[in-house]
Amino acid sequence: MFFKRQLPIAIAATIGFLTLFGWFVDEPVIKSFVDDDATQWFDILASFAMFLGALNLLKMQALKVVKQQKGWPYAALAIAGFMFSFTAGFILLGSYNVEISQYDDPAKVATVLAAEINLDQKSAENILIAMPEGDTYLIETPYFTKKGADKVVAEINAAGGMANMRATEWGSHISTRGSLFNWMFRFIFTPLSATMFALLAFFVASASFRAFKIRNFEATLLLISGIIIMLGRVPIGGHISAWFILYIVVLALGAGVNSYWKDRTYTLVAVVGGLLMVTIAGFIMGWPVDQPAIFYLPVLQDWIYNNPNVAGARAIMIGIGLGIFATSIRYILGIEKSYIGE
Amino acid sequence: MNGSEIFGAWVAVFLTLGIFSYLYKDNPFYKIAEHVFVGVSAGYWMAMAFWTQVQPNLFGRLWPVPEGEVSGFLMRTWYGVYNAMGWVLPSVFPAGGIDKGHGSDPHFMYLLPFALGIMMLLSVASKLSWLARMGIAYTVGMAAGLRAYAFLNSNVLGQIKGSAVSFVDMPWFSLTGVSVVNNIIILVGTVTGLLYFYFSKEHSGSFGKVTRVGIYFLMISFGASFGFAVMGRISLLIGRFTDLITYGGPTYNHASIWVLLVMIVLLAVWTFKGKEKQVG
Amino acid sequence: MKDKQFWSVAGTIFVLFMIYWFLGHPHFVVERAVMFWAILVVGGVLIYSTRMAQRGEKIFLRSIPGLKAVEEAVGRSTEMGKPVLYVPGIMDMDQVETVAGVVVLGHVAKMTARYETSLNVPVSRAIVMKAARESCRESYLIEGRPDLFHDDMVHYLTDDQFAYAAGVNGIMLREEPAACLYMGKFYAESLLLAETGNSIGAIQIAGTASPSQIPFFVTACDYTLIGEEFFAASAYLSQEPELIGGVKGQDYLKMIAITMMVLGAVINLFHDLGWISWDILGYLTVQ
Amino acid sequence: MEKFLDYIVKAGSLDRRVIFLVIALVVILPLFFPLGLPIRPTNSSQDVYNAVEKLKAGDKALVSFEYGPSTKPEIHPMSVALLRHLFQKDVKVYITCLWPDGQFMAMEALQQVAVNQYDKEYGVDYVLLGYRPGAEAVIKGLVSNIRKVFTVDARGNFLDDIPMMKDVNQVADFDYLFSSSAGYPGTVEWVQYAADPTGVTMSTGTTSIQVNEVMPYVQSGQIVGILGGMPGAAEYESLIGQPGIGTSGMDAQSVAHLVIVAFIIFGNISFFVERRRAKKY
Repeated sequence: MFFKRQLPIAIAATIGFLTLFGWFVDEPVIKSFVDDDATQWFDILASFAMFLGALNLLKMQALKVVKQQKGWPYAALAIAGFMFSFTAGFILLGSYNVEISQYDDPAKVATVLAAEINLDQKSAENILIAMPEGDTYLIETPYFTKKGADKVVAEINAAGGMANMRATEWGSHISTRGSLFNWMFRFIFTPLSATMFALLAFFVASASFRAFKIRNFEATLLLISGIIIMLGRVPIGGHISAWFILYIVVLALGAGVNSYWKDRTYTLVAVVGGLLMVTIAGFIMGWPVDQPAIFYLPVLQDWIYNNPNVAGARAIMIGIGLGIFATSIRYILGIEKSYIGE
Repeated sequence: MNGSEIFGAWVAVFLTLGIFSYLYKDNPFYKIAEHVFVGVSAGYWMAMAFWTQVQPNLFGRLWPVPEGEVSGFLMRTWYGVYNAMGWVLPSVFPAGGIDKGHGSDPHFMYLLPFALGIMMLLSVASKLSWLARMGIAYTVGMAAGLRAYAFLNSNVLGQIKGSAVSFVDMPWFSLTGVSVVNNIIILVGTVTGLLYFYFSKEHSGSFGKVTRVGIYFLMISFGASFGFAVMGRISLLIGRFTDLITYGGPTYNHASIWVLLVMIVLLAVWTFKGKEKQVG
Repeated sequence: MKDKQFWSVAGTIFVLFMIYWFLGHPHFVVERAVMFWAILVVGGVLIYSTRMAQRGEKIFLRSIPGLKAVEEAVGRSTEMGKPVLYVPGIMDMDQVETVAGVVVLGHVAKMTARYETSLNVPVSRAIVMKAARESCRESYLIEGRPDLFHDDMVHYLTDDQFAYAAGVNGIMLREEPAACLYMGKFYAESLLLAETGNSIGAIQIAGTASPSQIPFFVTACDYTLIGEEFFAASAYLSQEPELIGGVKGQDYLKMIAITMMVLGAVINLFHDLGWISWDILGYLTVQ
Repeated sequence: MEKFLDYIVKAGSLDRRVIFLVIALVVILPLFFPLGLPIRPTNSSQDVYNAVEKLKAGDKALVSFEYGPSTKPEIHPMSVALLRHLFQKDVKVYITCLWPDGQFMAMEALQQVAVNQYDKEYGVDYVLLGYRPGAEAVIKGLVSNIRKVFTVDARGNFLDDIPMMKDVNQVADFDYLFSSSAGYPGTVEWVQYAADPTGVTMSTGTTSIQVNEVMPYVQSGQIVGILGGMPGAAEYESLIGQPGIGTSGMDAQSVAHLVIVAFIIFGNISFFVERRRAKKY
């Protein structure tokens, strides 16, 4: 029972306590442990957690295939997808470069080179001649298989040049253009994760139409401030004249007066009077697009964004900050034990 | 534009339109793309975690390249284990040790996180699931220590300092810059917003009115987040369509157009066959 | 001054630190002294209020509308014979919101055990799966229905955010749950889930502290536990003295924060007007 | 009138796919027929520009990439514009990534700006340190000692062999810090574990959705300026006078926003009509 319960809590409490009060200690030994080694251990365990996630996925999908549950061919596809990215990550390098260091007769070597980088013979020769002394020329697109690269190296050597095959080192193959892993990232991982996110634009649009309703005053405030921010921050917002917004405000006030006093004459007076006043003021000031500034969307948006919005966001942030501090303290004191399922 | 780029463009277009086909309805193309994504992303996370942390910073510290000949029984067995693993996986354990700049003698202290990590992997087997607790306890404990300080410092103290606004040598009101009225709004909004999250008193009577003002400030802030969120989503859609348009160009043999047509035809057939099954 | 033990411990810590301080406080990062005291005071308030709750003192906490809806939602699913879908967010156990999500899950699991409703919990992190599974197993045990619990009630989909959202959408479309509960830390996939939940006509209750996702949950869900209400919810549902004490403690801290803000503004005003020389903002160092 | 109201209520529950089609067209058409609307920078983008303008040649800037392909359209234009501005001023650029995908984004941006446009030399003008898992623990490690987190850079070279890494040991040695972030770990963690403890000037570029979460830091001065989403990127591009992919998306962005606002208004009108009719019967 000690291993299953007391030990984990003891580990969490000690490392939590050390990390929290490590901020205040500048004694070299403790400081270097807390700031460097402890964080490195955390990073190592974080990577093992990713491994664990992948293994669990495999187990889940494999069970689905073994038990022939509904949709098992797709689970098999997921496993195939995993196998492919595992191969690209650990087994098949997919990027073998050919490097030419010297040559006796540029013309002969150029014939081989031209075929490889699909250029005409003459320009291939210029590349070789332009190669500075002691430097090497690397054929830009790597070869997928080791055999392919070795073949080209043999041909160049046969043509009197001196070339060798340089495989990308394991580990940095992730970040070299042309490796299979890099290809997988650009043409499989990127379109999939980018498109999943882009789907949301469609859902936001359909939700705007069907889900975002003014059910009460709070929802009204939310939608109005959302609309002002949306229009104010894009170039088109600058083209909507402040007077247009002023007319809408007058109509909105009219609706408010109507639903509050429920008397037709009051509403009529309010609306007509308001419209008249705005039109007269407009004529006097010559209808400038961005005056009165309070109704010019980009400026109004800036004011909302920098003042009431910051106050609301800060109230939330302080609340959450205290909440997270409280929960973290409960971990360190061993009160909160749900991470081991209690 | 060599072969692998063009083939890659076609794969990318197929997967992009496969995911977009979800908008029509949940169909085989979407399921294919979804499950390829699930599988590939798991392998991707594993490879990145391994090649950027486990191999350089863990194995690199346990088996650095020794200076000169390995001496002593312990070291010889230690590097004997290494060579055995190197025989099995030469790409991960290159001959002679892993040279990632961690000096030349092994950091045996790193056997501890290595052991915790292995225990986490073993916890995949359900009856050994308790093994992961030590690793979880370490990460949860350390995260608690880091976050307790960071959130109290930047999210609470820093914000209190930001809200202790000043009212001197600034205009009464300005739409763009700092002003007395703006600062009052920030102070009042923050205080009333915080009071909305006050749980020790029922929100009724005059206190209810104060928290009502608080929720209004919160709703304006949520409205701003809403506006920003819509803006972000539209930008991402623009990004996807820009890619599709480039892949529709001649250099990629009009990949987008062809794949779109083929998919529409297949989806129509699939739906039609689907209806026939229901009818027949 | 009821809690003798607490005050004696607090007193000794204070005295010990003073001695250490006057002995020249070796290896102490002096610039962070304000933070050191802030941690001790805030930690002290939290511990004091937790102990107050543990002593069984009556603590009043206001009602949260979103929580009563959770009971209604599970009841509705039982009547319609449809499963309850519970999504504990997409982050790992090191996130406090995920832990709160697992606590709320434990309570929901008690209800589904009592009403014999089927529960479906797709997760996106292996460690969350472990914690959620054990939390559900305990709830079904407490309700005396271990037979109803099976391991795959809590199942793992993928670590990746959007593959997970797509997977959960697939489950919603196939099993058409009557109640969808989203409790935890969410990012952009929240709308995907809420929109699909909307389209199958389920009661949706969300709880999250991620400020950027709350607007969507507020507009597309029937109830939303906003930020702290979500943390208070796990205190409510668990009725554990520590958690309720924690909420009470945070209320005290909010009062302290508000007084510090207002006082800070006032003192800062006096300083700017030249009436006093003490510059409070300089003192409130953020290091 | 009654028939007209029937039509509005029926339209209220329009099939989702019609709305999807409308949004698709609204975004594609401006990409083919650009309107060229002028871009007006807000002062939060101006603050970032001024913060970078203050840097002198030879200063050291730490740029951290925390985004992936799923948020690339919003943040990649910012990173490219910022790198252009930094290289224009001959600032030394050090790049770290807290997201695995960030490493690929950084490689692409460097290829486009450092190699093709400004012909900068790797290891002297810019270095790509690469990705390390561990989120905020990585930042805490960098604040205390970079060489514990990174012993080799993304290409496998040892840090000690890289000339520009000489006497650069921790975050405090940098003159400027910029986080292009799309969520967790990202801007919040950089403020909490790097900017606040070390006091290095920090700006950030975030997805639009994260702007609100970070605004209180901007108001309290913990962050100097913020670029918000693709509009923020377009504003920065116009400030440095090099329009790029951010600017080209702005027309589609504007039109799409107008349509979404119209959807919200129309959706609510049909909601009101429906509710008033329900009250009558």
